[in-house]
Amino acid sequence: MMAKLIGKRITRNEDPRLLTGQALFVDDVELPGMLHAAFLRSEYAHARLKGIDLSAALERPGVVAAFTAEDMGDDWSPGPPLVIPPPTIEDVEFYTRTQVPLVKDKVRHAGEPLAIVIAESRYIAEDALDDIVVDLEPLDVVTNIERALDPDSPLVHDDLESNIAAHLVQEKGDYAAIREGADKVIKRRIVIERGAAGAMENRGIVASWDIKQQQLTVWDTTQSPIPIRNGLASMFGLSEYQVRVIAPFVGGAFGPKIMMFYPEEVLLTWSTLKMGSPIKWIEDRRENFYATTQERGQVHEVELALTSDGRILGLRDDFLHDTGAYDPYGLTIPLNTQCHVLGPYEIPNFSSDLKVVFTNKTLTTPVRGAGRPQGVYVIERMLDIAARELGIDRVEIRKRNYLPNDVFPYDNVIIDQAFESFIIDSGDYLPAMEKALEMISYEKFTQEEQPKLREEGRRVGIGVVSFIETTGVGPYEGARVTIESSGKISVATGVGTQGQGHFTSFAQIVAERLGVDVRDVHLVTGDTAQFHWGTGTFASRGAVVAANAVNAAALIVRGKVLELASEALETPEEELEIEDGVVRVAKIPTRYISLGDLAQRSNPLRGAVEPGTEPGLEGTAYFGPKYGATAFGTHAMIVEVDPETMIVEIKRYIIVEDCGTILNPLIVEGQLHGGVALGIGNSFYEKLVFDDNGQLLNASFADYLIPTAAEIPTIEIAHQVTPSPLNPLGSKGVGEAGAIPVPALFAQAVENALDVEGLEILESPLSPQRLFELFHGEEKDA
Amino acid sequence: MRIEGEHVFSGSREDVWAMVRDPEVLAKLLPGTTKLNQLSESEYEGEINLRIGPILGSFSGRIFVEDEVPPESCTLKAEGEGRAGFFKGSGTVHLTEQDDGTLMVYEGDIQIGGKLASIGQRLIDMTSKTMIRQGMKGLDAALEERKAEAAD
Amino acid sequence: MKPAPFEYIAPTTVEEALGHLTEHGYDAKVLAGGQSLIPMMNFRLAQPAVLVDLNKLAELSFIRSDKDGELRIGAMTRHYQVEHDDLVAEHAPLIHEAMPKIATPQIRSRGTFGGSIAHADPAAELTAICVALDGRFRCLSERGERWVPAKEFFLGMFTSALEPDEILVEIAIPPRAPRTGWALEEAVRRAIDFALVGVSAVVTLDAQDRCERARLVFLSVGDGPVETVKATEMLVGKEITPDLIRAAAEAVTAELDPSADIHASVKYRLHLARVLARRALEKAFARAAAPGTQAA
Amino acid sequence: MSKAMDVTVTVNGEVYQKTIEPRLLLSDFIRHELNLSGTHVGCEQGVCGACTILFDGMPVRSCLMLAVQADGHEIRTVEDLGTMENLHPLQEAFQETHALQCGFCTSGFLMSILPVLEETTDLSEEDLKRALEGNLCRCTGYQHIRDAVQLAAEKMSSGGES
Repeated sequence: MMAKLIGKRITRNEDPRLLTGQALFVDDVELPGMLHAAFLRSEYAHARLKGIDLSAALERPGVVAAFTAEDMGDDWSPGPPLVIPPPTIEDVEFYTRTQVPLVKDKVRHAGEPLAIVIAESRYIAEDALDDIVVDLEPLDVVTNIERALDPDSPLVHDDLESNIAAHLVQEKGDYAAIREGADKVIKRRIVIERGAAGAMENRGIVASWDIKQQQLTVWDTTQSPIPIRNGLASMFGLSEYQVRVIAPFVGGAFGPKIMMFYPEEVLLTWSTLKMGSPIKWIEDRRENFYATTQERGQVHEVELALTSDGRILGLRDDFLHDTGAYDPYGLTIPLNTQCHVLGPYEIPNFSSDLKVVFTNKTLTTPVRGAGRPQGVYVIERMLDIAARELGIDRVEIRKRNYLPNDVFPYDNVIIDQAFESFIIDSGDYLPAMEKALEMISYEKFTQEEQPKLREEGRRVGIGVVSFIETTGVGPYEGARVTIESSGKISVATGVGTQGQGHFTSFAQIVAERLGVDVRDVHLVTGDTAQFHWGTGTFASRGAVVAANAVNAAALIVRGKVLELASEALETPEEELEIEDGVVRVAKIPTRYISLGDLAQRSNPLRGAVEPGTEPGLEGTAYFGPKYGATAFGTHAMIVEVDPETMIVEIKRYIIVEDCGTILNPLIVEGQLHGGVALGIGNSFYEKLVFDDNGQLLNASFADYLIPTAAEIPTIEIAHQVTPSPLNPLGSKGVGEAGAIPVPALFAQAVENALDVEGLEILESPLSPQRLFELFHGEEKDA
Repeated sequence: MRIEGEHVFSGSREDVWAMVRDPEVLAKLLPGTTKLNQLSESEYEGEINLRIGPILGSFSGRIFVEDEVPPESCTLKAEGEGRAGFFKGSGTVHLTEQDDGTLMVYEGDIQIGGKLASIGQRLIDMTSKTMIRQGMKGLDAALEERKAEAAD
Repeated sequence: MKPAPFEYIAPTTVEEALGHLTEHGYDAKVLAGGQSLIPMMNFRLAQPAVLVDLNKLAELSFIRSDKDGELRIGAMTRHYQVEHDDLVAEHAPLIHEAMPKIATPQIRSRGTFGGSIAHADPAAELTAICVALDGRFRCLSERGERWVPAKEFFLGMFTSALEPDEILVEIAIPPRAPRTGWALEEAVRRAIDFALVGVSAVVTLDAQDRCERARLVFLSVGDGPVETVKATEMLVGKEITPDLIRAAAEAVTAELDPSADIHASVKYRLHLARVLARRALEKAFARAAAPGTQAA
Repeated sequence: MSKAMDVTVTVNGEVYQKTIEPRLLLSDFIRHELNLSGTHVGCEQGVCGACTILFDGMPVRSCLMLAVQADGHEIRTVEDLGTMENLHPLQEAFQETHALQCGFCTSGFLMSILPVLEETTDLSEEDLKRALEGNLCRCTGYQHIRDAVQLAAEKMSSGGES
């Protein structure tokens, strides 16, 4: 009988290395003769570059080299776009403008790199930055995405007529037609501000060109080593087999470490190829706030058309999406927003005019949630307002609009981030809501506790929201499983790992298929020399795409094991069992052969390969989903607001999550806790504050407030399992689920707590200051 | 960042105006100014060392005087940059004669950029207030001095 | 974010330290706990030419109470020691209550009582508390020694009365009068953050339960600690009632001129000042009236 | 250029003698001069806590100290807590409760929690707050870390070695 390991709360294989400081992170790489780089970055957000003089910097003892865009000659070019606009949407207006290795003509955002200095230590390299003389002519700056569309606005890209980066319209049904007949049409404007990922490890790169071996090795805090290897190889005219990209242990990523190509990735590689010595660049925290991508900034003009009993007839969501100075990531984020505005609800008519707008700010690529939180915020807030205006309970209005569980797969018609029409593979929303209401005792709280507390003058509030999460997008991942002659099992796959526990959850699959202990499965991710093909870790796809590739590869090896053992033990395969590292005849347990012996048998010194066979017990497989699997859930929260200071305390937090088959509940719990913590940051603490000059006013952890343990409540979790029909494991992603509904939930709960006639929260994040202004009915201050 | 306030100087409007347009005095007005010279009728160029506790920001920059209506009002524009960042500001100064002297009303806006803006956010607003307070005291002292010279 | 080069001196006696400061003047900076100075050096906002490290001066680290009950704290005493010291808990419960609110445990391991005061950050709890407790600071230079009252020590943002050749060596906190109550109220966004607004209250009741003395000193509302003298004058000689406390709290804003920053506007800071003043006075007067708050 | 200085530092029981520049941060000294890369650097401003080590038994930010200040003092880093085969009870607890994900902040948490547990294993709310408030984590949401501290306290109170 195969020991059931998939779905077990198994502690992690990788923890002992991390806990004892024996895990290699990029900044731990030390190479003989290694030099250190620092970047001179523009303090102006928009300026014409008149000239740079490196002479004084080059004279400083310890400085080995310094380069500007000019020094790169023909090697200088804007990066290739990472994601193109979907060809499947007609007449998409899209202007690709991608980031540059070093500024040549014009600075387009504060922090954009002007020059690189390479020295014997980072200390000396930073000293030399002050020796560089730069002639910058400041230009007018545009940071607000609405003012960026004014005809007389400064232009981020001089070769375009406007700051429009993209414009497209997505339609489902015919909103205009049903709007007139609706009993109630609600119109609101919703503003969502920028946030940062704030991984504890900043970005870092070590690039080393070994001229004698003609081998380029790059350690990079990337989420996708294989596309980086492919890009660097083509950029610098090398074969892919001359380039090895290693994402060792990565200290959290949350999205921005998928972006490609960061200027530093190009420049470190270009410099080591030119100089022949290994070079290390470690981003410091202040650089991270300027040079690492950010996300969330959007402005929505929304209309919701309903019947008098709260049934949604149609939704119109015209919105602007802030892409910052460049748009290498295509339309992924705003397409996610459009899909998640539809959410778990049946919205027959939908229209969305989307404009992506350039501004003089750091460029935008996905941050955990990647456009989904904004979509959920829009629909859940509009439902709350509709409930209030129609006199329907806010839970009731959600229940009335859920897609029933017999409509799946449900085609939402509009195009999603994978360039296909957005199909929800499976779902079962009502029980998740019922469970959440039961866990937070919604009836008892709203009927008994809240009224009593309100009499005592206390402002307590409850919130309940539902959401979906598109996960597990293609194109594909691959994996190789090998039984070595020692009996050890080694697995390799192309995704990178940033704390998601792949070394354990994937090992559980292989261990179950091959009857070994999880601790005996040695797994490698993020090393292009170990596995040549793949995409990367993002969009909550690890547990879907890579896990299914690992599963398929393990089953190939299982087949080979049983076939070889059947011969060796002269017993039909059906009567064999694989357990504890041996293949045993079920009825005669004493007759067995170890996996290691079988591996040796599969690769004898003579006569190993018959025509059409291959040596060894190894299987390689690839998995590409037809389309993404859609997870979902309901979150609920109780908060108390101090009516005098406007400080908010979260009293209870409930999650009911459905991410299909769960590989490891312990790891899923961790993903949900971390997601909610980031969501709480996004709701009340974390906002990137830019002034009109494009200056970031809180580029440090003292003023960009990442929540500590004191701010994050205990989170109660319940699971529901609606397996995905799209993959053998039935799994869906969960990496971003925790972060997606929190801002919408927080706004509803705080609004419910304040309980002020006419006070509507239509923005995120909030802060004590903003609650003070809303509570006292004042306009936004400085 | 908004800057506004007023100050009564004991001296005639003409004296105060002359003071403001005299580079030596203007240098005193901005504490920490190490160099200030007049390039043309309406443009000054100089260097200032801004000391805020352990923080020392040295800036070089320019001051422009525009739409001058002596001795009543003018617009001052200033911009400068240094290692710690850059600043850009503009504001108006109005002088009105009063029985107890001259009332100066100033209001304007200073924008700080670079390192100081992104980390020293708390510093700037407070520092500009302290600097203006010291500046006004410097101008008072210069006025007293000038009045004393005129008297003896 | 690496510091710029500097000349490093680690004197082993106070006299040696004073000699170096006299020699280098403005070019030298004193390194005590380093928890405020080194971040500024890492950002390269502060680039002192000479750093005089006081951490080898063991003689400046002590907590004593002298004969007439005055609490004496050496400038180089770590926050951690002050936080866990019984003498401090007994003589100056306001300090004892404030210590855990200063930054984080790790910062308090190295940060020093005198360093926090000499750094004169208007958001630092100890600046307001020392003014509220009528503390005095002993400043030493080769020219001699002088005691500076706390309310004359803070001159502006990160600017104190210390001359370039002087170091702060000792802090004296007068004995606690009988029937004295205290409180520190703060509004913070995250538990570890600088306060949006904070206020320390020290009040004393006479034998007839009338207010003999009342002081409110605010932090994070200006370029130094700010005492609202008129607001508390209205309490002196009176019997304390909730309405009287509310009136005093409402009156504080007339003496405050806070600035705005990205976390709080002027209006919100003034509102918080009123709210926190009321809460601090309520708590302080309740403690003053409680039996057992006699002199140490 | 400031002149180099000789320092003698005891780290994890071993005495090191090095010649270094006074401006070298203690965090860089531990990581790059002594190759003890278990201590991590996240902000160099004293807020995130990833660089926390024990200095004469006290948890401190090694990014806010100069290496020259460690001359004659005793430092403990995460490498001294336990080995992969023989984890310290606190490390075991972290694995059992899944109190780490990317692991970048973990050494800072371990060196901040350890002194609290060595003081008392009968943890009050105040002790728990003091053990966790000075470290940022972006992956775990802190809940499993709270569980780990409670579990470690039980392990260490029932005679686990310190």
